[in-house]
Amino acid sequence: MDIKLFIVAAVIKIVLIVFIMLTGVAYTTLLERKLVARIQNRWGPTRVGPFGLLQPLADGIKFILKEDLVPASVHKGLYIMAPMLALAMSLISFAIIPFGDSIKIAGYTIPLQITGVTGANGARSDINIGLLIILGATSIGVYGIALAGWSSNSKYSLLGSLRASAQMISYELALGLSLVGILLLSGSLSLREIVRTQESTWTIGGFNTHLPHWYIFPQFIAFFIYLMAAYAETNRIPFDLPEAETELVAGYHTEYSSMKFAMFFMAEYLNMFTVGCLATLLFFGGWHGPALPFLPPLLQALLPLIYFAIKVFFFIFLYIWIRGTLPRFRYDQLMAFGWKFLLPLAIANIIVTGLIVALG
Amino acid sequence: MVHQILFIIFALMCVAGAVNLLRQSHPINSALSLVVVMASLALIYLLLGAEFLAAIQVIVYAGAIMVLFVFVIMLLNAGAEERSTGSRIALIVGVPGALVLGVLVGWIMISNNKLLGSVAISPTDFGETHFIARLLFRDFLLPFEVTSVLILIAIMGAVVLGRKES
Amino acid sequence: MVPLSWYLILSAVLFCLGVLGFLLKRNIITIFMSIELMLNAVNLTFVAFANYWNAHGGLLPSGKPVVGLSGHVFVFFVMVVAAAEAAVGLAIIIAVFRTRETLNVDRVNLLKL
Amino acid sequence: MTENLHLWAIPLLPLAGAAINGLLGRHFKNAVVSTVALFFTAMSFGWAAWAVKSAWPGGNIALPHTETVGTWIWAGKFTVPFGFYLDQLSMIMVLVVTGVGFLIHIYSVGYMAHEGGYYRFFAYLNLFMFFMLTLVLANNYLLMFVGWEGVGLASYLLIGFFFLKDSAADAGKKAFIVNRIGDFAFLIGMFLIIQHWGSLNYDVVFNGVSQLSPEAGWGLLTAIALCLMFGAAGKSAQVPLYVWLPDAMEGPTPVSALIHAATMVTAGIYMIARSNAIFSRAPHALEVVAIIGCLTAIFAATMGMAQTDIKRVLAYSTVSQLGYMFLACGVAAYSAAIFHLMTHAFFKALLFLGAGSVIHAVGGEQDMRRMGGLRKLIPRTFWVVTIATIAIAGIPPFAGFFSKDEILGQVFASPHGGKILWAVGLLTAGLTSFYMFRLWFMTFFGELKLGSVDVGEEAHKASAPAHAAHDAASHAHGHADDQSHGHGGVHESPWIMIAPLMVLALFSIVGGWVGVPASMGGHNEIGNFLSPVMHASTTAKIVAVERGSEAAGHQTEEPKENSSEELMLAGTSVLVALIGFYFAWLLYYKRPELPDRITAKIHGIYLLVLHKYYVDEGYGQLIVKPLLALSTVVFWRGVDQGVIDGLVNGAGSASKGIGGELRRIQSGNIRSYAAWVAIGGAAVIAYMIWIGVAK
Repeated sequence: MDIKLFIVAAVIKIVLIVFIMLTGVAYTTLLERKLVARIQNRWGPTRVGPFGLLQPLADGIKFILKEDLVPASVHKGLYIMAPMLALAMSLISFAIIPFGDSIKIAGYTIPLQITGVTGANGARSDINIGLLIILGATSIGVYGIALAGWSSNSKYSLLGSLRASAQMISYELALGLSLVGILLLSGSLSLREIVRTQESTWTIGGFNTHLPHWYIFPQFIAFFIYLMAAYAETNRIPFDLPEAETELVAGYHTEYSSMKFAMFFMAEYLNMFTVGCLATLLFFGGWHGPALPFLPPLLQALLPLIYFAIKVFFFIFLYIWIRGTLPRFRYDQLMAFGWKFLLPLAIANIIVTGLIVALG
Repeated sequence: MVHQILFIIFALMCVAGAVNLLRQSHPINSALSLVVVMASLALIYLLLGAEFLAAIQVIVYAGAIMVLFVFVIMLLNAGAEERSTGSRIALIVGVPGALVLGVLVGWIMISNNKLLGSVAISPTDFGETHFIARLLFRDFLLPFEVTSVLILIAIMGAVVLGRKES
Repeated sequence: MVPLSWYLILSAVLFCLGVLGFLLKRNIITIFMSIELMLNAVNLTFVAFANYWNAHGGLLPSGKPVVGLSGHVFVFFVMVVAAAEAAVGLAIIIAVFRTRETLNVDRVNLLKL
Repeated sequence: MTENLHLWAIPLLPLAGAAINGLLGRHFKNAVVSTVALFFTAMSFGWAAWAVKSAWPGGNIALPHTETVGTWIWAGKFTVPFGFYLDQLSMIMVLVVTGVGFLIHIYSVGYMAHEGGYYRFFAYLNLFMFFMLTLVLANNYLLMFVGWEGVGLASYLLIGFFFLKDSAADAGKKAFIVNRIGDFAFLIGMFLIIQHWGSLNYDVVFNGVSQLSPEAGWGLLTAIALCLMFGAAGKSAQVPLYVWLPDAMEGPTPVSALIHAATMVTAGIYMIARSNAIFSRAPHALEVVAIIGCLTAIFAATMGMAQTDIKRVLAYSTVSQLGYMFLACGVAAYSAAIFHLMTHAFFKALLFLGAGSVIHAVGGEQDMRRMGGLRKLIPRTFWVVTIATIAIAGIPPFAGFFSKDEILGQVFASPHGGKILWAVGLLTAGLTSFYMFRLWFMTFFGELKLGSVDVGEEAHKASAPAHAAHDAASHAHGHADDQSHGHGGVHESPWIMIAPLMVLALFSIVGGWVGVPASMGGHNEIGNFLSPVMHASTTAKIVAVERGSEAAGHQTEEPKENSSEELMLAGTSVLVALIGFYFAWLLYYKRPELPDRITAKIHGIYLLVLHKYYVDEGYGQLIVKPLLALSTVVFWRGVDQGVIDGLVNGAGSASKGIGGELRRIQSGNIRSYAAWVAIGGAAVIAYMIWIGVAK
């Protein structure tokens, strides 16, 4: 694949994906409000536009137009840098994530992945340490929150950011370890490769179960761990202690307002997307789904993307659902859960998986 | 050519970060400068074909160790550095020593430039995770296990040290 | 093609900056970071030489061929050790701070807490 | 040599006892302590008896029998083994040491029953046994020296057993220090031996010596012999080093009996007898030995006459008898010396134990002037002491007669200056008889004056302060005894104390019969038994050969020709003993007022004798004081304070000064340290460039 074509395609893909993601974030907030409202037997936003559909737009405009307050005693440079860092790191992950295999446009086979390339023989490939890069981006993302809290020069913010850093460092271990089982089964760190290994169906002892070859089946424990850890990583209920309203006002972004606050907000929702995407890619076969030959060719071509979107939507839905139903952990419970339950469980899972892989 | 330009960019980022580490008086700025150095080094590792190392450089160094530093700085609420003069020797002896050290090593490298040859972006899959894994879990299995014990001991030591005396 | 010496010079420069940091900084955490900087500088030489040996081959004094990737393994170990060091070192710093209420090494010049 | 006798067990058994009692004894009951001590001593005695029986001449074990357990020192060609040596001489010594030692252990159980530090006493006693047996059984001089020093240590510990008493502690130190002087000479003698024969093993040394012919003048052998003799003089309390022994009576009485009468003090005699090969080839040294022995005998005897402390009388008696043995050695009559050593061990142990029994009976009183009339009160003690007194006085057929007669006969027959030595020996025998019967009469006859009589100001005026202190101290000891007994009445000692006395009494009677000379119808078995050890059995012969043919002829004919002469000599000595008895009877029984009159008349001489010829004072003035002054002025103030302290202080202040400068490097500031590391690193790199490692 030509380097120029790659760059052009990449730029187009970046613009598209950023636009889609940010729009997605906006509408996820609406979805959340609506859903939570339904769970709580309310209506949620209904006034702006039909069914309140224009509400996100209104919110966006409000964020942009609001006065950008910078408190006097903050560490200014870091105060400004922190939300950008958070947003940037959550966006970087999408450079690695493959949303689908590829599409053919004007004779070119374009992989549906920013960093994906099509080789000379037509085979698509991507970064061979993709998963690690996502983990790295996540771990760098911690700085955004930590620095935000610290530079705000406010008790609530500092406490929130301290909680956030400790929590994210702790759960990153469980998160990383929960993925090792997948790596053992797939034998690759490349996301595209991992998805490729989930194409077929599970056969046990020569018997075709017709179950898709998704890793959720053998790795359901890992999936559970991953989900718990990911929720903690994204600071969502029931692990939203860094921004626990009842204790810390708003946690690390207490002192933020206007667009800077919106960046944190977007970063959080983008991280939810990342988690959803990763869960889809690693456990649910990515863009694979039942082939539907009766559909028109255009839809056929977009089918993988639709499957992918449906799966991700499921996770987003789960997030919101859980938010609407579960209470918040206490901090020591959070730490104990992470260190004393998830971590040993993840290690046990690795051992069992490793044994199974090693013994065939 | 591209390779060289990339190297120079990243190297400059590295050196700038390191110099900034020295220049900043507030430890958190120094810490962030060090994160920049490490991230740039990760990029240089990529230039050297060490993808796996680049990834764990980011995850472990920048993402874990430096977060720990930042965490401690925040915990202790460390302020800007005091300009105390506790050690004149460090200035009189140490700084020239360090400079001489750098100049000497640099001079050796420059004078032996031909002998050392040059490095290309590896065309092979050199540095792939598989190969490192094979080395690590076969040829270097014992050191690997020993380091894991070391880590365990370090954890326990940190817990003991960090515990408040009752 | 980048000459190997560039990497090594970069490494030396970083190392010397680390040494200077150790010499000039007063904050014990910053000094600790200088140590990390030095470790990183050394790691760079490991990786550079790993690549070099992988490309050029060569024999060890014992007659065995050089395994270029060994350099990577060493970097890995250095990282592990650095992590351990950071854990213990920062715990020590916290302990020191608790008793002496300062992070200035010029004030921590007795061999006791 | 086929059979292994495990001789090492003989000394090690008491060591085991000492270890058990010494380390754990504090928590034991007295019964356990004594059981342990007695058991190991008895085992040792049994083992020794078995070994002697197995190795008895004529059996299938060739004598001397050597057993080497291991190598102790291995330095180049010079090796010192842990070797044990059994021959006729060590057989006798082993049996005497273990046998008498065992009896005295039994006795101590009764005697020490009420003393503090019971376990300590028995641990020391067992320790002593270990060292004494090592001394006796060693097959080389160095191992013997270990035993030699060890018994000195045990002696020191036991003399100072009542260490809370200053006088006891001082006496212990005195014994130790005086012995050191002798040991020094012994060491030099050993060095000379090593230099010339490269070994300290008896067989090697004596083989080497036997290649040499006797020395006419003063040469190497004489030097070695004199050094060894001086060492022996220290251990065996000879002039001029005898001063420690009387003071050693500060120790408990069983200790005096075992160590300072029966065994340890005879170590010197044993050593000379063991080294007879050397001595016999050094006639000048022999002469010195004879003269020293003779002097010691007569001096100690005269000193013994004036003492009033029962144990001191016995102490001087011991010194005097040791002098006899030295005298015997000096005329090359080693067998006679060993014979007398053996009989002396019996009757002197008996005397001491008897005296202990008396002291025990009268509640700690040691002054004979306060005793008297004890014959009726403690009859059993009386009888055994009577036997011992007769034995030491040299009245036939008791043991002392034969051995003393043997010595006197040999002295008389000795070709060089024998007659004078004999005359002095005879006089000593008379004196011995006198002071022993004096003791006997004063103790057992007359009136019991315990506590009732003011024991003359005379004694107190006359006593040197040290003596007074000693008296007071022994009173204190007695007082402790008193309290523990709960009553002040005179009482016979328990059977556990009397039984050993009985056994010793038996040996005091029959012990001499093994050496009945030919002239009296005997065969002098002991002389014959020992003859293989005394390398040239008639050692005098060698000397005589050198001195002239006339003496040689005399020697060869001796047995028959001299039998009548020998009988005459024996008669003379018996007569002298009886004269001694007569005077004792006259002065201390018939007319008890006489002694005071006599002493008043010869007051000067009496005081001189009472004060032991002022030897202690003389040593004090002549040796101790100048030495002290020299040490104080030259060595302490000059050398020690000036030079050594100066050097040390100089070194100290120099290091302090340098350190004061250098400590600036150790500022405690980590950045400074880093600076040194950095400059060091730069220096290393620069050096490497310079030598071309990195071009």
